[in-house]
Amino acid sequence: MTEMNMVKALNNALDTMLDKDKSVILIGEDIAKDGGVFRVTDGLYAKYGDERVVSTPLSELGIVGMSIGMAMDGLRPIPEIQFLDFIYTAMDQIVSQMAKIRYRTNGDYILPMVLRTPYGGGVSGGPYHSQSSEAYFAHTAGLVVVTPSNPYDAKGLLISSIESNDPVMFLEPKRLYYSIKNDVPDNYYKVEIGKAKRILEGDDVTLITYGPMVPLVKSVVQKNNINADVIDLITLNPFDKDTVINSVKRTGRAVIVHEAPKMFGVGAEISATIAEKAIDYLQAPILRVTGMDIPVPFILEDYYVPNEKRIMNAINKVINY
Amino acid sequence: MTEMNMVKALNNALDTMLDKDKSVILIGEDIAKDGGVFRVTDGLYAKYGDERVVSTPLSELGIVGMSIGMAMDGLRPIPEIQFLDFIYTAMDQIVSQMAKIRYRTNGDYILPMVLRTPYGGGVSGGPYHSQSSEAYFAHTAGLVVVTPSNPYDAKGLLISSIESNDPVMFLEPKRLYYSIKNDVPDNYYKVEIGKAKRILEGDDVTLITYGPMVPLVKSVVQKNNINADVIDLITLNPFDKDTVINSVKRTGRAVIVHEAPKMFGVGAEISATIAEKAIDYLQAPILRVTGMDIPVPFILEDYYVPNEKRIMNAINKVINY
Amino acid sequence: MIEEDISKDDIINAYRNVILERTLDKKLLGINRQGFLPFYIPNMGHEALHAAIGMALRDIDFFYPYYRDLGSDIARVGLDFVLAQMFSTEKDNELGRDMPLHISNKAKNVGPVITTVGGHLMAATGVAYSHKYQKKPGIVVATFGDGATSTPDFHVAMNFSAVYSLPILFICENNQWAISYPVEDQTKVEISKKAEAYGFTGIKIDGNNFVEAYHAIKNAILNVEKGSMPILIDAVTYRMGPHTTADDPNKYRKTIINEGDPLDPLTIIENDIKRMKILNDEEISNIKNEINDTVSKEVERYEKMNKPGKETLFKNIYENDPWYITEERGEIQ
Amino acid sequence: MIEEDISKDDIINAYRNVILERTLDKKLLGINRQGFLPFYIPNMGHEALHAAIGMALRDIDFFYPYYRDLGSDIARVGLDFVLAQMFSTEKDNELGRDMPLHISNKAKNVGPVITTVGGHLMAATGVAYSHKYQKKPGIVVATFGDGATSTPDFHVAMNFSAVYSLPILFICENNQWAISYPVEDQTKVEISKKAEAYGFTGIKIDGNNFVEAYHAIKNAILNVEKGSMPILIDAVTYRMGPHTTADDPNKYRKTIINEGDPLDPLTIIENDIKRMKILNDEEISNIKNEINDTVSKEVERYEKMNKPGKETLFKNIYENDPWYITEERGEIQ
Ligand SMILES: Cc1ncc(C[n+]2csc(CCOP(=O)(O)OP(=O)(O)O)c2C)c(N)n1
Ligand SMILES: Cc1ncc(C[n+]2csc(CCOP(=O)(O)OP(=O)(O)O)c2C)c(N)n1
Ligand SMILES: [Mg+2]
Ligand SMILES: [Mg+2]
Repeated sequence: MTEMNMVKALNNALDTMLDKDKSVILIGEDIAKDGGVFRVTDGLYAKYGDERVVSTPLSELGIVGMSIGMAMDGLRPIPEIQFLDFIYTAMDQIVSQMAKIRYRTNGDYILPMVLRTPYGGGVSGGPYHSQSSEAYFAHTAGLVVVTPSNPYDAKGLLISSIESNDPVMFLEPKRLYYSIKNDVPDNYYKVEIGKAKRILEGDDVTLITYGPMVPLVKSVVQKNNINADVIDLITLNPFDKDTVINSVKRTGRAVIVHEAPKMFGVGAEISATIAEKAIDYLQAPILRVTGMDIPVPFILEDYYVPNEKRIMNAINKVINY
Repeated sequence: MTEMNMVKALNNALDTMLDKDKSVILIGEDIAKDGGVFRVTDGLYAKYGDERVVSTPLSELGIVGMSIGMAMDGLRPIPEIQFLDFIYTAMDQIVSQMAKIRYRTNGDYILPMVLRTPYGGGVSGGPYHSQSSEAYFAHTAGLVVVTPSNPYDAKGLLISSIESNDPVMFLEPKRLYYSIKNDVPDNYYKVEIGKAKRILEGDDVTLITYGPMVPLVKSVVQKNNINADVIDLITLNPFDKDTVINSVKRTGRAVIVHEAPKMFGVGAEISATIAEKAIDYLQAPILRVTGMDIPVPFILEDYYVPNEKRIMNAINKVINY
Repeated sequence: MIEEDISKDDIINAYRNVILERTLDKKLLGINRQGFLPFYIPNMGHEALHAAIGMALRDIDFFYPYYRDLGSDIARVGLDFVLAQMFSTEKDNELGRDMPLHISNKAKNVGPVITTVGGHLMAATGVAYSHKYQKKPGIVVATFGDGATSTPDFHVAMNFSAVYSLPILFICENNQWAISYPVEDQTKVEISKKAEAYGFTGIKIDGNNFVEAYHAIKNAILNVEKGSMPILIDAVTYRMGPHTTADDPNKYRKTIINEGDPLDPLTIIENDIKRMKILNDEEISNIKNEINDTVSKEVERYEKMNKPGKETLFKNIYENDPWYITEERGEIQ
Repeated sequence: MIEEDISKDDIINAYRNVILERTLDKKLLGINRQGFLPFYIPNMGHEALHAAIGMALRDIDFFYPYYRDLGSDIARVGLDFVLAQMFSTEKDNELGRDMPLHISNKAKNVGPVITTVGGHLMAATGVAYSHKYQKKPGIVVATFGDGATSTPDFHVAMNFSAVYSLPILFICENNQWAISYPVEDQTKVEISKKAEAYGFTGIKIDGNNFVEAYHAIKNAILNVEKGSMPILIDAVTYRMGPHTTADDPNKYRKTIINEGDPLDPLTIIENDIKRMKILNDEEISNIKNEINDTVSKEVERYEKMNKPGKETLFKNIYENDPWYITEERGEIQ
């Protein structure tokens, strides 16, 4: 066990898997000598060389596309997109190839690859260093989408993702990169894909969240002494329906919190699933506290992102309904 | 008034606006001499010339990107993407530029442009000629997303879109291109963006749908004598919340039907909005009948798309709940 | 000239390939018109080039074709495999999930054809990276049309493959049209020149002339292998038919090469064979009849074959079915 | 040589621009280190090129800069406009919505800077199309870095602008690095050669030498105008500082040009001016002092200026607010 932040935990997971499996290759902009702009790949180039820790020309299409070919040929590539905001020139590779090759070839080719990318705000990055577009990927059949909320999960989940035979979008909440430390086992371990975690237990309301908003939701609940189930989804697709539904059946109330914009966002699916499978148990509207439906503004980011006040308003509204 | 199919109605709308406004320019692959692969631009090249009806090299990024520049400079470009399935190399232009330029420049630049593209199945086109990815665009703050379900609406809505100062994604349900005819006024008229239509009225259940599924839902309701409100959304973003909520408050039951995959799809937002704003009126779960969460398969497309049986199962389930 | 460059057997083999592709192509077009094959992508005009590709590639090479590679595909994976896919049969390796001519065959080192123009070029580059990394023998050969040179993917694949010195041969099947858009509008330079912008060699060849194409491709494969740099071949040919069965070329062009014209690749190879007295008229006629019989028989067989049933719909979307797939499976019972 | 090519006033003007950019750049870096400016993109090394761009462009030309164009921006829209944006003030035309150096100024024909590398190149091409269509005078000038040449956008913009013979000048501010990635890895050829792959001219120039850069850009603008074909300029310079204030170049390179070195563009132009006896030491010193005072005063003024309040948050997302925006506005009251 070593106490470490998420960046170190991710670095440690990559190191573990590079060491364990020669088919693991990292590829992305500035990941080699520079160690990545957030230092997630620090030291790995020196240790594993330029064939396995590959800096690339400036093209996200190239990074993802090349990884797809590598995966088709038996490797386990781990492409990094420097910021999720720059992923869109690779969107065709993600939607048309990464997500569909297994299905349309009926498994003749599979794509064991993990696309890592930092997402969300927290670095005062303005409209192009702060986006949370996980809904696009969650909506894309064929992709697995995961996002850890602490260093321990980050390492275990990344290892599970690398060993998965499905293409995984591994979304790293950059606002949590350095802000929390956990005890993280030094060796290989896994955190299961598809399983949510109840990080707080309570009876009055279910709070469903993931990634960047998990510590905030947890602290708001604790600080305000709310008797709440707090669920960290960890996996967005396929999300852990049973944990969500069982909790809501017990509490009768649900509030979903995420940083991404509301309209047609991830929270809508969670809400719709509840409205389909637990309607009789609901004692209040299902509410969402989310990022605003605008680009992330540079100086007013704090008003964009959910905060204690907005979360408490929603909790109070459903509890007092 | 002339009876025409949707392709003719769209052609007529483009003709009307090309004639009316010199700043209107069409741009896309094969739209000039060939008249577009679905013939929507037939004859317009001959009438308006190659500066205004512009065939392009094979790049969707180029088509959308060039339109953005044109719109910035005061024109009203109408880019065509030959099939929605090929839009993804232009995704960066759509998400990073088209959707954000107005907001991030605080209106210094606005983008009056209409991106037209056929979507959905119905032509036995397999995984890359049949996609319904409207959720990506509906989730993108800054874009307006509309989709007509008949020739009359198609023409009026296209004219409204061209005159709008917001960037519009104009999604054309290709399965309805030739299959329905309407009386369509010969001259200029508009169909309002943001307003849904109640195309059937009833008290037992609300059916919410749009675009390609509208005729199917309507015929299923009529054939089975269901006493249903049937709502054609027409605009997906911003969708007409009031029409939906008012209807559900009256019927107490909602079924959403769309062709796109279910998970994190458009139906989830409709459901979540109902679960937020009309929970007390609900007498049954909110159900969704949708395309499957897989790529669109070439020969088994009929099992992918909602059909009478699946729609009736959902209706019966909520009515008999 | 030809006599020294190519063996008699090879040219007969090539000729048989050309005849097979032409015969099958016409057969499938006919069947489409009768309504039995919903969609087809005609290959007429590309046959000599396809024969050259099919014969120049070695088993160790990885082939990443595009959707207009009927002859090259048959040479690589066999007529049965291609027809099983063409008619979306239950024997189709892909279970009928993709359109005709969109094959995939991992066992034979063939990448999955994608409809999206250019969409496979970076994947091909990635396979080349992997080959180099894993020290696998052989190179990657990717084909694509002239329209594809305008795509983002082309640019990025050319650049990445040069930057990493990858063993990959890009073959542009330049049939001078991208649906209705002529290559003179697609780009203002010769396609072969584009390679220079990335630091490797581009070669322009006559793609209608089997012998020239065969040699050029064979040499290019060896040069890629030796030089460990990519090469781009601009193989100029002509799309003699419509773009697909949904296209009407009369709307936008006058077809300038018709069947039997001196520039028809079949005419060219047949004239070579006659001139060199490799086959006489009777032998030629026998080959044509024999191939015609095979095609008729095989097409009929695959046309009648069962198609995958709805129980296959959800197979292989993921390694394990998510809960919602289980629910959706229930909906179509 | 220089004497004939350029007027005394012009070179003094250029020198003042270079000094202004250098002084402001250092000031802003300092302020960032003290924590008052959250983020900054250093421009050191680009000053001569920026002066050349700023002076060669005419008001009728449309300028589409990238994020590292401090000097060119100031020349075009003025120091006030740039500082109002830099400090996200309430006077910022964009209301503080984008990062420093991401200006937009429609009134002065300046396109909105985008963070996404290459993301503006097709928009610039579209503006050029529109200019041509509307018969507006002037051309479009778009700048970008060496890294941008690898993007899809570069390829497509170069091709579209050639295919439609558009009046656009592409200027690559080739500072030899894309964050930690050197230009020798970015591409295996000289960037100027890439223009040939699209059918127009590419020119390589010394971007650290104001006089050379100024003439080359001025001529290129006229040639684009006359020839109605695009031109690509590869302006070789050097990023003397870190990529941004978040970057540490020591991790990946040894900086080879430092301030005051003979290759520093400021040194070059200062030596020219001294050699030609255009200004004496005292005059130079006066200019520096004067500019230093202005910079200090102006920066302080804008640093203290009010920033847009939360009531501006939802302005201009659409022409009219959708219902959910009205709801969301309510949430932050
Ligand atoms: C990215 C993309 N855009 C548009 C299409 C529609 N489309 C299919 S084939 C084609 C033309 C391709 O021309 P070319 O690359 O020359 O190949 P050819 O069909 O001539 O063999 C187009 C535009 C597509 N499949 N993919
Ligand atoms: C599409 C995209 N990918 C990645 C980034 C992150 N990034 C910002 S600047 C930069 C390097 C750009 O280098 P270059 O084009 O040479 O311009 P320079 O910064 O050297 O002036 C990178 C990778 C980005 N902004 N956009
Ligand atoms: Mg072609
Ligand atoms: Mg650079």
